[in-house]
Amino acid sequence: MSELQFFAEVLTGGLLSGLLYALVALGFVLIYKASGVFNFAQGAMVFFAALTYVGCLEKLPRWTGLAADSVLLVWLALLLALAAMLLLALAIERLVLRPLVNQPPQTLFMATIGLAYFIEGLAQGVWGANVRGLELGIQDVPMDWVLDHTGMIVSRFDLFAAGVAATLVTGLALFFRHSRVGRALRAVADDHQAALSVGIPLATIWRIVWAIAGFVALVSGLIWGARNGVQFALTYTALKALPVLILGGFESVPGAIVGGLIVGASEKLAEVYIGPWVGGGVESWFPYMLALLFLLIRPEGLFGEKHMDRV
Amino acid sequence: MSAAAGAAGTHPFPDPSTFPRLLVHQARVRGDRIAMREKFRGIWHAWTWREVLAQVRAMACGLAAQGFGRGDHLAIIGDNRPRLYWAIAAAQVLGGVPVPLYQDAVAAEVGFVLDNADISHALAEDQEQVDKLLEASTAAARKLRIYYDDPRGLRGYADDAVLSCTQLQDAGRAFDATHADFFERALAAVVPGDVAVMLYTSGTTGKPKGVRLTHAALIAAARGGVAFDKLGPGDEVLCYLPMAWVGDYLFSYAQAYCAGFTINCPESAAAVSNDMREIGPTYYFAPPRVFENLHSDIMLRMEDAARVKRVMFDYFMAVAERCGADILDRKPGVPVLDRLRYALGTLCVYAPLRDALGLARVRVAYTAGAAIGPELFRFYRTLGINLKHLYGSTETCAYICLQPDGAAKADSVGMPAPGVEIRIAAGGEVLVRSAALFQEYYRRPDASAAAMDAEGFFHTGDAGFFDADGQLKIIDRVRDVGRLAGGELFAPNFIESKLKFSRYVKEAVAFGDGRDQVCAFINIDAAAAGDWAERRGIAFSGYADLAGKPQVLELIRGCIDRANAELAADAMLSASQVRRFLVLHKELDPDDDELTRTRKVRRAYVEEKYRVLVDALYSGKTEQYIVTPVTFEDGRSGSVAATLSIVDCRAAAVAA
Amino acid sequence: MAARAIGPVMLELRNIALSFGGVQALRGISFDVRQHEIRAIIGPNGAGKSSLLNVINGVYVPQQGEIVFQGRVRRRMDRHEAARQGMARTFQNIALFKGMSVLDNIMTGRLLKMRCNFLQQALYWGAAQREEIAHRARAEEIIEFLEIEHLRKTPVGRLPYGLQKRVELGRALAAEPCLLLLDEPMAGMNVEEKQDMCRYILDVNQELGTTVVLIEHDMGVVMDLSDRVLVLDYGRKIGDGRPAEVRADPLVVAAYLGNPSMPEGHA
Amino acid sequence: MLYREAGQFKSSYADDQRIFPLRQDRHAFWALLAAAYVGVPLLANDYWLQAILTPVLIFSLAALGLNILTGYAGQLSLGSAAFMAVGAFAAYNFMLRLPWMPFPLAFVLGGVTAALAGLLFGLPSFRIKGYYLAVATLAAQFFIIWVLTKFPWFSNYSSSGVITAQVLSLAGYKFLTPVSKYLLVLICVSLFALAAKNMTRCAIGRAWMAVRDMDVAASVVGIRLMPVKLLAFAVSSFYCGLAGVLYAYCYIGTVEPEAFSLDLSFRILFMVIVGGMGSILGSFLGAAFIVLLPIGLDHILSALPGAWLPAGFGSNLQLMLFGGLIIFFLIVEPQGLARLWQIAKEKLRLWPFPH
Repeated sequence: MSELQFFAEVLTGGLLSGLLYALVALGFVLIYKASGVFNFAQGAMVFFAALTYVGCLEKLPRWTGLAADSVLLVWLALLLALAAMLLLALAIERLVLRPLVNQPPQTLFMATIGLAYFIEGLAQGVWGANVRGLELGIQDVPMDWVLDHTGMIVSRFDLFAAGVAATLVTGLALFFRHSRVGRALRAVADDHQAALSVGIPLATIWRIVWAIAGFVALVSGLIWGARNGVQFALTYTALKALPVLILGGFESVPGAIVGGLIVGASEKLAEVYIGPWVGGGVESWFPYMLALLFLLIRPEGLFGEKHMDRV
Repeated sequence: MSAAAGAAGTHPFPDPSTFPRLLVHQARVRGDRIAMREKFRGIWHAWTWREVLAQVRAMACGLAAQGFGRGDHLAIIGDNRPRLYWAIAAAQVLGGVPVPLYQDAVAAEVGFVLDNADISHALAEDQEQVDKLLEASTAAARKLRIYYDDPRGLRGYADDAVLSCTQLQDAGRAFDATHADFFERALAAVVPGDVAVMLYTSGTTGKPKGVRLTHAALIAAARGGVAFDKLGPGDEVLCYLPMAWVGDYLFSYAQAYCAGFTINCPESAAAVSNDMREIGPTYYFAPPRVFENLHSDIMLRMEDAARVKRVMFDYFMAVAERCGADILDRKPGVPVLDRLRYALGTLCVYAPLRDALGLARVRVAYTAGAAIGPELFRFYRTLGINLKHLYGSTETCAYICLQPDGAAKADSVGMPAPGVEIRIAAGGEVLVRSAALFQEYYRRPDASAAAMDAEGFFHTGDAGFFDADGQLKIIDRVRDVGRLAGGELFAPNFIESKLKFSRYVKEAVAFGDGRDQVCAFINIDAAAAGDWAERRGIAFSGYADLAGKPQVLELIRGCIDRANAELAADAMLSASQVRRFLVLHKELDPDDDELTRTRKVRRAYVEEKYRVLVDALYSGKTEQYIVTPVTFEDGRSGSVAATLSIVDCRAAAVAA
Repeated sequence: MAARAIGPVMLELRNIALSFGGVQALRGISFDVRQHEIRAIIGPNGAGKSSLLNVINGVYVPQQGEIVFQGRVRRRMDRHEAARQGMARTFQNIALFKGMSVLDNIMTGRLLKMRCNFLQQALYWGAAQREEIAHRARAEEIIEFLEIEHLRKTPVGRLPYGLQKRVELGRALAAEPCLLLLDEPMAGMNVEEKQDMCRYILDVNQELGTTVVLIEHDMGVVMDLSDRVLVLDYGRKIGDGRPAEVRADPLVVAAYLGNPSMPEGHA
Repeated sequence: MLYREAGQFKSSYADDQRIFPLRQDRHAFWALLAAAYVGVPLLANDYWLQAILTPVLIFSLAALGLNILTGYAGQLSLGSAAFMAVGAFAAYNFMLRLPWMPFPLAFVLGGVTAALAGLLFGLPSFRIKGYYLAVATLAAQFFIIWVLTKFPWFSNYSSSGVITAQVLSLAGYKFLTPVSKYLLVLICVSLFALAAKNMTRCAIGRAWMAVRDMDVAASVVGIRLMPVKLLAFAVSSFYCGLAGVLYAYCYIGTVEPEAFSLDLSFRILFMVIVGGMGSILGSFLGAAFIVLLPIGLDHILSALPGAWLPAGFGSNLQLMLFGGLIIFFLIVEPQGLARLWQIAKEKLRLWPFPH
């Protein structure tokens, strides 16, 4: 295999996993746009969603008497996990966001750190802390077609995940462009007063957005879980969404995608090309350092607008 | 200089008999102790007696350099500030007479004094007072040299007749340097018979009179009080009362000079209560109104307290009511359990309360000037505050009667003070003879002669008698005491003060001289009554509206019923119970000439102005329409109209 | 009764232009400020008054023009440099340090004058303590001047609006500035508070000789206080001169037409 | 109620600027110090010293550090534990490689090294603030721990990456007993808490708070934002570093880089939030609360009939409690326990009045 081919292979792998980062980051962006909250608990939500799904899958046969390999079971578990995320979103709006309305952003941020702890404790408390596998029915094997034509190893699973991510992003984009809630959401991002004139109460918008973020978390959780197993480390993986956001800007959906791709690709490349020189494990910090360096050059992110402090 | 004198080992004035000599004496025996403090820019600046002497010396020399000399009058106007007190001493050193003025006097009032006392030098606190003096002196085309304490806003007054105290004192130091012994010689020339201060009495009738008090008289009064209450150098006084009032001169200056205690000048009038807590005076004087306000403030604040705390407060206040005064007076016979309860109450309520009010360290507290409600008086005593009465007037250096420790009571004013001789004249007037009497009314030989009889007794104008305990009891001004149509004694002030013991009654005016029954005008206390109404959900739009509310009238009727019950208990005054009253639609106001500046009712003026209402009271009407001209706070004038209801009261049964 | 004399030009703005995104806030403004004078800037809302003030001390960087201060020509002013050169200011929407007391806010105004390093401060011994006390004394002078003695330990966030404005003035004065920039110092105040504020501004100007540039809506105040008035409208200068001249200027009157904040005489 | 303030007046600014202007507070504070220095060593057993008092003090120091940065200077940091690690490993290496060095110097140098690292990672605060900065500090957290793990030189090529703290000795005295270690920690913490109080009540503290409250106004006043923020980073990291040193030498004894995890950083942040942002006292209260909560929880749970409790119930309950408490405090009392303390004190001073 040529050097270039190897590079292309690593790059493609990175880009594909980058899409997954983008998926998690999408959850952040949605919430940030709608409520100005930097939701540190997004990673915990991913963990919670995946664990709930896996947990339901485990327990359902005993509860319902369905056969362990029934397809219905998967849908039922999915439905239950979705319902749990919806409940979580409602609870968060009622118990955390509403009492903290009009507090400085930093306070809300710290509240979401607390929220992350709470959700993690809750998830493990309910479902147990042991690592579980998650089977989506797609094998993590090379795509034969790609291997045949280019000689590169590209995971079927990665491609599938990328497809899901792309669909989700497109779907959300359409939703926000064309639905009343979507328009209200965009108005909220600009100006809270303007949003009121759209006729949807702010609290409702928040609930919807957090629910959607919960849904996105569920999807990300399923995919990440299927790939690495459902375990606590998922929350750290989800933290990678932070450098993604820095690169892409907090308020930009395309930014989240591009940022995710950059982070995914660069961390893989770094691991492969820099890792051996320093003993490996570069992945754990590389995206953060990259984001840090990037911040020094362009603090407003790739797609953010340069703005002057008005006084 | 004191160092040199000390080294020589001879006391320059073995018997300090004038204020300047007392100052030298204090600087010599306790030169390094604090004589005065002033809160300025957030902290208490202090001057020792030696430093005060140096400051006074500089100021006296400065005044001398400006041409101020023996017999001259120095007007002093402003809040209680150290430099103003130094100016008193500085004027005295030069044989001149300080004339303190009320700081809230208007230019016309200041002008009267400037003319009357022929004043050519004045010391003012700040720009406001300087402007007032300039206005008054310009109006009278009088040449006046003005010195000021606070330079703020005065830089633009580029006039060599207006100098800052700093400039004055700098000039004084230069003068001192070139005139060796001037200060000592001037100081030695002052004799006890010289006039130490001239104070203008407000007077409910006629123009103010300048009361001339000598060093000898004031020192006699001060020493009498100091010995009576065992005041010493460790005591602390907060001086916040007007400097033009004889009480402030006595407590903040004369007694301080005699006993060597420390006086403390608060940061501003608004900061008095805060500064009071900081300093924690040991010797305290306040007119009854201050104690009343403090009391209603305490009650108001406690009403907002949590239930538990309120229950605790009420419980311990009841305990204090039962045994507090006896414990304070060290009377035997208090049950042990009550003593325990009181000790617990001290920990939970009384001590924190005393501390919060700044009264924690008070050893001796006095009130005077008007009647104080017996409940109020007892309230403070049960808290463990040694509140007592004194009785005096400007002409007697505020020194006639004092209540000794352990014999304080609300309805009398005390025993004759040491060295004071009291005689009750045939008409009930209190006559006084002592070393602490005034010299004369300035340029009013007629009035002087009228007030002082051939035997040297001063006619106080107050009617009173000695009670069973040998304490003097004052009922009223002699000239106000009248007779009802039935011949019974009518003492309006006495009745009014009984009415004013209620916190909802701010002012009262009683009528009855020559009439068949007593009727009264009432001014409600806007704050207390307003709060009362708010707590009951009674909506009102302003003072007049509130005053007309039937519920408020009912409230006031309750107050009058209580006062009637007390009057009924007094054989001499039981006929004076209030039978009818109305609540005035506006507050009586000094700006409308209805009150004096010291807030005494101008009885005749009020009766004349509201003639319609008085007639309505006695004609049996149930309401009366009236239009009254008023002056608003910003100086504009207008009129208010209202229809006032007239309410009948029950008379209490007379005790057999 | 003023003892001060208007001196030479101390600050000059030449052809300043500023825009945000596509919005032109200032279009080629030139004007000058003389030593010891009180210079008012007036104009309808959105005329660019605050932007102009922000350009003077470097909060905004103009795209064009130059600023001459104390004889030095600059393309842009640096905020820190402006403070060092003796500029101090207040903001339209009070910019106090909300978590600090009145005293600390005013002390913060004196930071540039404090010399001790952080190690000395950590020890709080000798020089650092002496310095704190010396500066406290100066801060107390300002507190007394502004008559807020009773509030010195109160957190500024708890004060009513008018008093916050006063504290902000205090913080600016604490720097002992030679040029004081005041952005609507009397906005939202009642008559009494306005009178007080006017007195403070006049006192500062007359007793300390401080030059004042102020933005104000109350025409009565402007006419009473200022020596010269600059009128802006839509980022352009439409008038400049003595108060009486400006009020008589037809252009100015036209710009204010229908604007109730410009009645004849006092508002 | 317990306060008697009448007669306590200030006659100089030095008086007014004391740390405890009220006499009663001063007395209470001296009594507390006496108890900590004399009473505790005499009375406390090893469990209390080792498992409770020493860690509470050490984390108070770390919380002080973070409070300076986040509570006073307003710069959010999620990497405090990493700076603790820097301090611990630096002190270890100083003592390892320069054996002549007395340990107090090594401790201070450990702190200084952490301060330098803090300075480095504080540089981005020049351009960014808020969340962005928080992410930058996350970089510090991950990068530093990675460096310490990946380069065996730092742990003197120990096979597991674990370092074992050297025995501390000074002038022949060896700090071996829990009491001696406790006293050592106590001395460090008292000294640096005093220094922190001094800084925060002086010019630099006001500069920090000014930057926190409104940076535009701060710059207009003439504050150079960059040096002020960097100093906050450096001082904060010094405190964290020193806390790390004490953590290694006086508490745990043997540490690995992973001990200084993101979770620990968060716990220190929780101490600051629960204790009170911008309060020296709050750092102590918060540290005590967060250190004692799990211990108390364990005691309660072990007292319950444990059979029916699922495995790991305690640790998950702990997570939920921490999370819930943070949210609770942010909603109910964003200024933390210190503010509650202050309110209680205010009530006592006004007693019997409610306001």
